[in-house]
Amino acid sequence: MFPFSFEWAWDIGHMVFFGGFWYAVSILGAGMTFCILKAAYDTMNDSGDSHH
Amino acid sequence: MSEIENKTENGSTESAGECTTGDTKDDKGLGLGVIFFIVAFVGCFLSGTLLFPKLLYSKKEQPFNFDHALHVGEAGDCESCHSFREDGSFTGIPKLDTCLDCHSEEALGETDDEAVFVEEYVLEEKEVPWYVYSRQPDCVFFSHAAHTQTAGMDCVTCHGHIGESTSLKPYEENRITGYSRDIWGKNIFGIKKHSWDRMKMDDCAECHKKETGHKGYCFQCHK
Amino acid sequence: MKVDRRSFLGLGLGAVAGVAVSPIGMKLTDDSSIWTQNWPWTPVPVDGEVTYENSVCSLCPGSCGLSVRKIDDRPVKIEGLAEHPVNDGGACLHGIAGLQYLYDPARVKTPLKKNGDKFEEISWDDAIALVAGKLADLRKKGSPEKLACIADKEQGSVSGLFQRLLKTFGSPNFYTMPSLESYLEVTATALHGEGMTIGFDLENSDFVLSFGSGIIEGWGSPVNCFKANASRKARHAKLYQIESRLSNTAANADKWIPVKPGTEADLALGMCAVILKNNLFDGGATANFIGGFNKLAIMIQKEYAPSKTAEITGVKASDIEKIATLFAKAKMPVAVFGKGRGDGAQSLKELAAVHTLNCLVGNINKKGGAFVQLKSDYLEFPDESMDTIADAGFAKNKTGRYVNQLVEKVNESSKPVVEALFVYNANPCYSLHDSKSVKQAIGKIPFVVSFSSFLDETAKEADIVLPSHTFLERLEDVPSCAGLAKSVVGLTKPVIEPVFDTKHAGDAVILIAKALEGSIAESFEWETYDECLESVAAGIWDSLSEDGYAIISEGVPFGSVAVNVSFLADNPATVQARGDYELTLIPIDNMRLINAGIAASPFAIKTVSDKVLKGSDIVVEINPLTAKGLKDRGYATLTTPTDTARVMINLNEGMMPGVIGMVEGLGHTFDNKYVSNKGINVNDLIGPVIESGSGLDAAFGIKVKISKA
Amino acid sequence: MDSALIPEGAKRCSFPKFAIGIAIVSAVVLWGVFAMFLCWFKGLNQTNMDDYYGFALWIWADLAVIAVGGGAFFTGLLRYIFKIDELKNIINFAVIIGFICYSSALLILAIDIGQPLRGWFIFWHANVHSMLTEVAFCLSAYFAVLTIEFIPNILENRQANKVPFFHHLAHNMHGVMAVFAATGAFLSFFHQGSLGGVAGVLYGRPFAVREGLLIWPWTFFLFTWSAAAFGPCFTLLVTKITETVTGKKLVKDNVVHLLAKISGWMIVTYIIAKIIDTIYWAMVTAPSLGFTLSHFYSNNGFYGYWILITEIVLCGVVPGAILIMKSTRENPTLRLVAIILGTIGICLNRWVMVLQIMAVPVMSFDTWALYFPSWQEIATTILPVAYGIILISVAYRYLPVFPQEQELNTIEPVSKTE
Amino acid sequence: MKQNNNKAHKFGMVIDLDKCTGCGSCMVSCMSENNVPFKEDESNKKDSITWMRVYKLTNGKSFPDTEIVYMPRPCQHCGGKGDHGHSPCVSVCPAVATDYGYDTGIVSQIYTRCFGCRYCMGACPYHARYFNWWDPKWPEGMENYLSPNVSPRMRGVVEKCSFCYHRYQAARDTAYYEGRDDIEEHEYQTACTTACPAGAIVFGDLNNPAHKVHQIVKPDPHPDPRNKHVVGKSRNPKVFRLLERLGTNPKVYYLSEREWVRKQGDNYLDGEWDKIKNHHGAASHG
Repeated sequence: MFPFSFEWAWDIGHMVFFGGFWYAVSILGAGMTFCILKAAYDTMNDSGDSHH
Repeated sequence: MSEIENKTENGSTESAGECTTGDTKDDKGLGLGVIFFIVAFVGCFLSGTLLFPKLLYSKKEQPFNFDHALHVGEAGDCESCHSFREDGSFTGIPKLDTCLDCHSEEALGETDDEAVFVEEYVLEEKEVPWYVYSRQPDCVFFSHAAHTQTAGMDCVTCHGHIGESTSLKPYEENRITGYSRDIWGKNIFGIKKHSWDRMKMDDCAECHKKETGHKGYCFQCHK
Repeated sequence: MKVDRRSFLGLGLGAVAGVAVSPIGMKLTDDSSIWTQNWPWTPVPVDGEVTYENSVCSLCPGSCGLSVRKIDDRPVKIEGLAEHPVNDGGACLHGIAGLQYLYDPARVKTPLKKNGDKFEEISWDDAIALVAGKLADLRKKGSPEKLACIADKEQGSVSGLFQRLLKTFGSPNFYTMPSLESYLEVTATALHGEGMTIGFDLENSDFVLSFGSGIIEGWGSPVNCFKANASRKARHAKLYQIESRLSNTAANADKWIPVKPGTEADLALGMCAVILKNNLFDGGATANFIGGFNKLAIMIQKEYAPSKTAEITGVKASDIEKIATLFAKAKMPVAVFGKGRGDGAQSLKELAAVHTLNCLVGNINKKGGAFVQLKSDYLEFPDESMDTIADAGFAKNKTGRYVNQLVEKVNESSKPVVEALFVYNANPCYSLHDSKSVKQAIGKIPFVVSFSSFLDETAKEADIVLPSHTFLERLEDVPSCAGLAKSVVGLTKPVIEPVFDTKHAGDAVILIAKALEGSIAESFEWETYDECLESVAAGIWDSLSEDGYAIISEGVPFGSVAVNVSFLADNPATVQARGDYELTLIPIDNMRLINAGIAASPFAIKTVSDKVLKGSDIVVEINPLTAKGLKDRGYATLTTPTDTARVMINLNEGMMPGVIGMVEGLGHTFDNKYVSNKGINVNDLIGPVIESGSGLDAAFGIKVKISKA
Repeated sequence: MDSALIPEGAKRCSFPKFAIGIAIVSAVVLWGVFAMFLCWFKGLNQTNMDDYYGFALWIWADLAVIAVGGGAFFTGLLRYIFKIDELKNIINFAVIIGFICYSSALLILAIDIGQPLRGWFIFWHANVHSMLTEVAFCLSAYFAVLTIEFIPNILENRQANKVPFFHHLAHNMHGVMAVFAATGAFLSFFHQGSLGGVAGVLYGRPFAVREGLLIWPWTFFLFTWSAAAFGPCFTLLVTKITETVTGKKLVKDNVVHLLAKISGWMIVTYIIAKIIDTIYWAMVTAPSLGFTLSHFYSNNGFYGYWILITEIVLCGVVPGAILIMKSTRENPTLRLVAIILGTIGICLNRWVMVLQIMAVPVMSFDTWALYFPSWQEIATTILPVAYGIILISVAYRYLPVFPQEQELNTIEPVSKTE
Repeated sequence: MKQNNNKAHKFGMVIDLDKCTGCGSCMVSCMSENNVPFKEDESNKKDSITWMRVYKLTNGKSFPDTEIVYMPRPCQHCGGKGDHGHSPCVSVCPAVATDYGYDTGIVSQIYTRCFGCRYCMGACPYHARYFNWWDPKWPEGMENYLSPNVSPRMRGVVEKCSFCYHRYQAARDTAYYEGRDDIEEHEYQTACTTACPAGAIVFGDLNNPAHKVHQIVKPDPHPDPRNKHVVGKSRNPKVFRLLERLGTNPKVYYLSEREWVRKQGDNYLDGEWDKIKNHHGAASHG
């Protein structure tokens, strides 16, 4: 799963498979991090009535 | 989550909303939250790192102390006691018979430990129930011959400088797995500095990869 | 500073984050999976030094050499011993599974005494004193002949000790269970004279004509026979199998000749007729015939002409002629008898008829033929000292000729004909026909002592059980005399200290003898059995102890022997199966089961096909033509004149129509869930049929009715 | 009692009535949970699986729920990537159904493996050449996507949405949902396919093996395509059931018709591909290994040609035809028949691709293996259904799942509670 | 190390079905060598663990033309398509709990790695893989005969024949200790081979022309011209492999004089056998 785990090999199979996987995971991670941070920012800067 | 409760309690959702917004601006409250966060974080992290291993491992004292340094001095080398059998298998911890090659019912030295050895084991003809620090689980096959005879490795690479020790450290057993702590390594994060700090599969594989170019197939190390 | 919810939130989040960053999660995940890899209830075998010890198997008369692998003091694996004269490397599954007998928790762990319906544990001293006391009473009453003993065999020192005890006690009533050896002797005695026995040179014969002998199903010395059979192709030798079922031997043979069950004797005589008619016999050999060769020749030609034989046996006349001719013209032919394993019921007519084929073609004591010679006796017991009671008792007639007659007499008589019975290495309550009546007979005997390692069917009926060592815990001579061309004695050696509080049966006998005092004790001068063996086997002891075996005789015996044909010349009647039903039930021998006293091991039972045993149901083989409405894997009820049983059906094209086959060796009732209460004992369904003239139980099967259950 | 949580303006049944309904279904859940613990503590001997039937009811259930859960990824793909805006009215529900399906699949997998505590080895010691590894990775990653897609809907709960952070979070997540949906579609494509690959790569099993493109056997593509085709059928079916149970119209007809039409065309294209695949396999692949088609459909008590015909014609061609024709598609009864048949068809396909593969003898002297699941297997397979019912009920009651609900069910103002 | 090189072993087996008596010694020897457990009822053969299973084959004819033959079936240690090491079971294992040893040709495994998904069992057409549906339990005291050379498997994992790899390890240990490079043919023999009373099983290195197994099988090093996935077809017309056409490339070969037995080794369309039956590796390469 990781380059340091026992089964890892720097071969095409691992790179394609885990390339795809980590790519997807990082998009999800980045997307969620963005949303959460932005939500926190929005909450901080909320005037309190913009949405109510 | 707590906000929801709060609002429900208050009944009036509108006012509760305002109240919450007001709280957000309360720097003191936030500061306290942060302090609590940090305290809890540090507390839990430290207990996970320091206290947890104490709980996870039980300490067991060896039947009596054994002075490796002294014995190596007398016998010459590791192989004198930790020997191979004729079929190439490894004896591991010596049996009482091996000890009796030198020892007898008369103590050779003057230590209390030897007195215990003679009285409780030699005279009773009982094997010493040593705890083995480097005992691998049942699923592991390990050929000492392949490593020391053919590959020419020394004992220290895996076992460290136990041969130079004068006393035996307590044996620490993982309460869940029953493994010796030396397999995972002293460091709870699994970080190692020396080749003998850890005896997990990855450590075998690392060396195999380096020395043979291949980590090996299942049965090479498993049975 | 106000501690509010937010603080708690901070505390909670901090704790979660702190734990998450700490190694707890990673370590617990790893450790929990490692825990599953080392479940405390999964045993971890202890490692140690590997050593090998040689011994000999005594589970069957085959007497194969064994190599026992040990880890320190612990035997862990049994294998065949390479270069042993009997088996040279291979071993049968029962021997290999020997350790399952050794460590079986169902073994009798200490002497037992029956109290009402239950057994209670007693000490060895008490047990021996009790047995000796009962026997002493019997002697005091002046009827020592009412002590009987049933053992597995006559040969060997332990059997010798039992015989010696009976003799010095004053009883002629020593019996053995029917076995291939006993039939070989019965045949040899009838045809060649007292003290002779027969062996077959299967390893060298180029034409083996087997009358139902399970050459690869446990007949004789199984592994030796397997090897002889396996080398057949390389030797260009042929095997013709005459049998009513496509057994493994039949399947492996060059030709399978299906025959109506129980007519093998007629077929053999039919073949004799062809040989006689076409002058294919060996003139020189027939010169040795005594007891009326001409009478025999005339009778055979008259009664067993091919067409007539064909009618009786169901084998085509042309086939009979062809096979008889092939047999007579082969260079080194041998006709083999003893159906199945050779230890089931056999008629002397069949044994003699088949052996007459050997005698006719003149292959006696020739390479690849049948070897007729004196029984080897390698043991030399010192002379017994007999007191007057012993002399008087021993001089009396035996209660019955064979064990089945003993059983019959006990059951028939209102007075106790047997007051005390020893049973050693035998399980008559399981192995003899109509086991119910055998149990009844044993029950009538006031004092029964069993020398068994297991609480088997007979031991359960005993009053005292004196548990004996398994073959892995004892020293003993094991003669191999199961129809082999050579005669070998092996030495079983203890490979481990006794696991339970058991004794060598030989030691137990010596202790009983000593407790009986007087002349009996004098006849047992040895302190231990081991000492006894070394002295009585002194002639071969060096070889036994050094090589683990001693070869008593090897190679083609010298000289010709007389052939007495008087038994056959009278044309004794062929034994018929009991009952009036349409179909015939025959027992099947299966290499993976044991039909002697002991049950097959859990491993052996595990290998048994689900077409033999399914759950606790026994599966019978039947030809689809005979089965009529019965479905494969369906249930049916078998009814014989003796008993009825519920069975599962296996439609099998390898079964002769009209015949139903049921495996032997199932239906044990030991207290061992891995091997017992599986299927039924075929001997429950078959009643004995005594052959007039020989006195043998010759019930090859029984008539049976089958109906849907 | 719980009115503060119910979406504003929505009418829901009384809480006691709701609670009783939930309690009844919960009893079923408990039964399943009991069976699940039996399997965990006593091991898989609680099932009727054996060495011939190592893959059985559970794997079928896994494949089936994932296939019918395919409606989520496909609807998401259409809504967020192809911008078919009408589908926003059903996307929430499709996501919830998908969430239920995938969480159920993961739960069943956790019961199905012999060593649940070592289940993480599939990730840690991954063998990238195994289709099952691909399944595990994509499945869990896609489950994460579904969770992400589900979260905004949860945060739209009347009370949750009042928390500014949650409100903003939901808002922001909506904003980047297309990215998540695209990732989800990518992951879904691979795991639906690799589930097909699980069977297709078994070259020791002539009933399963297929040729293919590079490392992917044809079943890889067929599975993806069929999940996309039949998934929406299931979404529509559950919507229909929900409408029936609640007695309310929840999604407008034009939305239903659109999704049905898309599904119909997908089914038709899929079934053509499936027929070609079947013919090629029957005429070329299997015979090259020494098997005739009849070998796979005779000499046993269950698997006959009927299963092939039912799967392809009755539950493939027929629903496809109904859904592509406007007149039949817009006939509520026929449409219902079609989506039911379609759902059965996809489940039957997964059954064949798991259980029949195990049943067919391969060695010439081997025999057909038939099997009937134990009650523990059945209970744990029903468990997710019951759990799904509960989750849908709760979601429907407390979340604004159907944007068109209020419009379609103009109701008298709700009296203020408490 | 990825590909078979000349130095690598390729351990294989040839079983003479004409010699096999169906006695079951191989099964029991295997079970006792490898700590295989047993349970109360083993008559359901679909959940009974016997690494070596002996099948009974019949020619399907009716009395009295019926014939039977016994076929012992250990793990076939498939080399996979083209003999590249992608055995049906190895390539599907999601956790690399089983792999192909390119140095021995043995399909090896780690029981403690297996998490019991059973995909390998689904992939194996020979039913050579067995799942531990139950905890292995020995009657009290019987665990004393367990061998330390093979670890007992826990409930919930798959196991199979290993060609007694521990015997190979032990032989190699001796060789290492004695300073030898390699082991002799007789030093490494499986438990079933040594147990067989009929001598029907021959075991050794298929790559080594000095070994008996090579001499009987005469494996064709070239791919079968009719099926490029098949490598190592025997050039002995009496020798066949099970399901050879699938391209699994087993290392267990069978020998029989009887045509009907050889035919049952694989599946054939009507009339196909008559065309194919005399076609052997040697024919295509002279």
